[in-house]
Amino acid sequence: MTETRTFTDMEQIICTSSRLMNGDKLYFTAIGGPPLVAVLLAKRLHAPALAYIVEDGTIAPQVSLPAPPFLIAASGASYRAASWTDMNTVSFHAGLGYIDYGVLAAVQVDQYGNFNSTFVGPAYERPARRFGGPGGANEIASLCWRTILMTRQQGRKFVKKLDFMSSPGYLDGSPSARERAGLPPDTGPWRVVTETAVFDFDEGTRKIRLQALAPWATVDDVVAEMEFEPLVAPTLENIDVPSEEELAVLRAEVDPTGRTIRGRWITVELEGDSARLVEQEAPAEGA
Amino acid sequence: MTETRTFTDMEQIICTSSRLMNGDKLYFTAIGGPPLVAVLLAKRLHAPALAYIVEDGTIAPQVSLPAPPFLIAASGASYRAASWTDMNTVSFHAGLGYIDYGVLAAVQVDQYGNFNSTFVGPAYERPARRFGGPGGANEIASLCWRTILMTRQQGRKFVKKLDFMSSPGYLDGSPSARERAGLPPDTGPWRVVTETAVFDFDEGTRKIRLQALAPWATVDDVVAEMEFEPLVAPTLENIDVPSEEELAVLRAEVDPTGRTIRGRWITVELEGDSARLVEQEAPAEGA
Amino acid sequence: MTIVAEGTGVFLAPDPDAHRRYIRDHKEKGLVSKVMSEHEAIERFVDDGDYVAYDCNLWVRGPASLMREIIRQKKRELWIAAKFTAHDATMLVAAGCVNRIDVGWMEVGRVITEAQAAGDVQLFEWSNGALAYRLLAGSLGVPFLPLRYLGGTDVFKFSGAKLIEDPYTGQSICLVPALTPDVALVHVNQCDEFGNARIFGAVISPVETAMASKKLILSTEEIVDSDEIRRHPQQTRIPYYAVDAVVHAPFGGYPGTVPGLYKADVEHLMESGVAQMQGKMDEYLEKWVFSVSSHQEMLEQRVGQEKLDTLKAEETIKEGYYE
Amino acid sequence: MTIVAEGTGVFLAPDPDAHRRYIRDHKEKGLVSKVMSEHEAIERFVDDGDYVAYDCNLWVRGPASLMREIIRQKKRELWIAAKFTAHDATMLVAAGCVNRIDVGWMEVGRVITEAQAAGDVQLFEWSNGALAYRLLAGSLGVPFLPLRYLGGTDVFKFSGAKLIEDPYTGQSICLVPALTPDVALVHVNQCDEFGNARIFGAVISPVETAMASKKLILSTEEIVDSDEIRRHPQQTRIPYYAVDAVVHAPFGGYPGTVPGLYKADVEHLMESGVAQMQGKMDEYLEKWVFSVSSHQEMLEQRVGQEKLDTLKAEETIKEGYYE
Repeated sequence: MTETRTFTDMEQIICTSSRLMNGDKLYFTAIGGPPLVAVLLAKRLHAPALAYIVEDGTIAPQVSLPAPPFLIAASGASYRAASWTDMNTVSFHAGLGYIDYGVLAAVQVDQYGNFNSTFVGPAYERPARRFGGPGGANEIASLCWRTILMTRQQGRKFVKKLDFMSSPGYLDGSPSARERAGLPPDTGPWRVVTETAVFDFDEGTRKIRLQALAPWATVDDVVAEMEFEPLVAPTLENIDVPSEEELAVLRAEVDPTGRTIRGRWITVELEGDSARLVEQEAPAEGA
Repeated sequence: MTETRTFTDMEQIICTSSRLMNGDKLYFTAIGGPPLVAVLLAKRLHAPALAYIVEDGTIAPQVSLPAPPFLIAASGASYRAASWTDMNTVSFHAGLGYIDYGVLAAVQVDQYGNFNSTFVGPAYERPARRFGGPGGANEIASLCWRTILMTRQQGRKFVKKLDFMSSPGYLDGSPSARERAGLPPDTGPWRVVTETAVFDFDEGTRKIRLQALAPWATVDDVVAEMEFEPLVAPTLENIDVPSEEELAVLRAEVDPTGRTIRGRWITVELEGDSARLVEQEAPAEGA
Repeated sequence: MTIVAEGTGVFLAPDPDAHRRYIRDHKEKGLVSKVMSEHEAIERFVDDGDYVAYDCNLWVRGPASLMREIIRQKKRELWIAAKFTAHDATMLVAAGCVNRIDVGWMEVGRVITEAQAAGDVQLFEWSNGALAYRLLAGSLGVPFLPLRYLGGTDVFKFSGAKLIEDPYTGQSICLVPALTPDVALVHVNQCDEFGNARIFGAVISPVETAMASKKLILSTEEIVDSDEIRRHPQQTRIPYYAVDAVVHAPFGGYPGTVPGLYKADVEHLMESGVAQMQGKMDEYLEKWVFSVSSHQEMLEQRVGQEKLDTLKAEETIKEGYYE
Repeated sequence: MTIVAEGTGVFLAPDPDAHRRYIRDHKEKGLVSKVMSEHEAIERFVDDGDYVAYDCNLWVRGPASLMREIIRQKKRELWIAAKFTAHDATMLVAAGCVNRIDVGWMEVGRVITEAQAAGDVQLFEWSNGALAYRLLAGSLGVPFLPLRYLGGTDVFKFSGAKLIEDPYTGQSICLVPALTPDVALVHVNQCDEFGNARIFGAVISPVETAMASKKLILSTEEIVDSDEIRRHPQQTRIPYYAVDAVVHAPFGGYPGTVPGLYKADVEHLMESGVAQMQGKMDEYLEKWVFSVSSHQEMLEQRVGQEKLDTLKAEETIKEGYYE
């Protein structure tokens, strides 16, 4: 019995990330985009008790689905929250150690999980492309116990050297580098999720390490889309492709306008646990 | 036409203090006792628009008179406030320079307007009498632009050396002593009010200076009740004894239980602007 | 960035990292009920030697019933922050529960003076504002905060404050260490079973106290449905994930007031004042704490329904609290 | 207490003493009406060269009408804190009003990129949280606050933060300078004529922004009676004595939302996004700002009553805001 399934790279990233989330943990998510969509998907499907806080001071809302369009500027985003506070207050909760996981998107990631959301290009004053800035990512990546990063598997995203380090991973990778920089100990990036891979970080060297692989991709496929050679775990876990249920919920309920889940299309043929790539779009410029 | 009037030392202190207050200024008062009573009297009689904040975060309440008994633990104390906040918030407003006057009571005052509300006696560990502590007086005396201090005219209250400096006046009196100690510039004690005198502070030396005198007391009377010799202004202003209206309002409306206004009785005979002492009770021990 | 002067007082040293680890390892992030008896809450979450913080007790919305339970369970060697409090410290010292007090303002009489002279209790000098601000620092997760007072006074000398040269302005400024109590006792108007709590009225620093502390016990006049809490999220001042215990305690602030709900029992406050002046705190504690097994029993057998009804009826101001 | 590292960014230097003097000399402590037109408020209280702070503009409860008036009055050389904002910065830069931006997060496109390349605008790197926290420092009246992030990153290097050895724990910790803007623009749900203001919903940092700033302009959806304000003192988030101007501005957050009252005009937000991508911001500004004399005229002539009615009708969630 084979089955064909078609999804976007971003849908894969979102589904993989959402499966990393549990109902008895507390999450701090960027206010929109893939991180929030992944959290909403987890909450809708397998972790209804999951609680999350958002930079705007909303604590543990219960967004009613289908999500309203333009969630960032909609009262639906903070509906039936446990508490409405402010930006400083939720940062303090993170600083006090209440928040288990930060969930963030990155433009560029380096081998220590440091990441960039400020600009790409040769020089600060003349960026090839300027982005919005770290937003809340610097504090989230510093203060939450663990960080989940979401990005696409592309060479220009996994770089040897960031054009700008907006937010901290393990900095230069040396022992206690984060502590010496004033960040709380025992924190740092935990997983980096792409459409073909999940990375964790080696405990000794704090270097990024390939930990799981999409069934339709090889280690070489992944490494080909990185500027540097990652560590590879002795045994790689398997990443499930988005299920029909996940895709249905994503498309109809969590992101009905499709603004976040859009991306390049991937079609695979499923047979048991394995999947064979049938077709994939080329990455769009600047995606 | 002579008239006889009888009032307590504390009633005189409260009336004199309240007359120093204006409706277009903002006051920070201790939450109970003579400072609050003086503020309420001013608000009731000549400065209805006067706004004050209290340590418990109440901003500009409109206490309906007669005041409820035990005002410190009564909802009447924060009735119809402009805002209910918290202790830190009102301190910040004082720190930002919003509060014109602090109004406080003191157990001991020295020649630079430093004061004690912690203990009297030979040694910290073995106080002759222990008091509640500075409460909010340290921050009020540090952060408001000007401080009005209320105390009785007694030798043991105007001392050469405080047993404990709970709250700052001009510290050692040297130029910029407050600034060197980390306090905001251009702040400090402004008036010290007793039953027989009002003191201000000499601009050059920052030493306490007799500035006004009750009509039934002499400079010698005042100085006799101080451990040190104060400066004396070239011209002394006259302190009016409590008016019948003031006393009526104080006793019937502002402090109907009499807990704050009680003290030693003073009877004077009034004739025009002058007043002759008829009789006064001896000070009670520990008052 | 020079340290110009330092106080010599003993203080609970800030350790934000240890605090974070405690929070990570002990706090429940799921929605689980934390409702329990006052006995269980104090037994589980107050240990001998703990630093205990609370607000404005025995006057306004204080955790009076929880404090009596601490006395009933004979907790020992506690360290308290006495900021803006009535004779709580007196009761706790008389009962032998407390041997260290950070002083902002407290009602003081012979019990504390004698205990201090006997070396049974040590006092450390701060101010109301400085203690509230130290708790703010604790609730921000930082080890210290700068402030523009304390300096120059004996309070500074007897405290744990430091005077430094500000690296931004070059001027002198004080630093005070964060206060992160072991346990906070906070009395609230309403909360749900998970601990999402509402507090009505002007306050001292219940939110800072709650968030700065490792363990957090709420007593509440009323347990309300969580759906009701979520219909008005702006009223939630303390989020559930910080809360370890929810104790249903109507009249929990007695003999103090809960504004909008019941008046303070001035008669009782006088009785305790007289007891302390006459050296009869043992009798007072026996009557109001030890001879009853719980807050509920105290209300029924010592206060009586009639008095409770009167205190409620006489609190005629509801505006801003319950309407 | 060593300084281990320092950022090299330009920043508005904290000067709490100058701030205090300004407050002392300029704020009205009496209860006087501050109601005035948006024209008068911006003319009187925004000067060329001012540092202007606001929150979340063009998305949620932003001071959008006040910002358009700033553009209309052609204010120049402003410095803004772009924290958690949409394309405000783009509009202000396109209009030539702003030449310095402290960046937390802002929507960025060719307008800002080109202005940066041309040297017309300088960006300084912070984060949303760091800017909100710097405003908190400003609102506390202190020159700096410690925080446990920024360190180690390029944001730190490009900022005005310092890494010091904490005198309490001996560990590394960042300090950030207080931010005390010249003027704050804050859009609120309700206030009285004196400025006592209510804000409903989760917020970025309107209270910190208001209290940290020298001058404070409120725009408000509704002016309510002061007696009504005083019946619910807990709802007052900004006290009257901090407020310099009250501008009655129904739909003042347009095209953003005021939760509970009206939805964001997504169509308009798209229009401005497209205008900036196509290099047509001049046309956009002409249509929405310069060709109308006031916010009221913009609502009437450019938005239209029908659209306004729809935005109101579609905001069906009132719970927690207005009920």
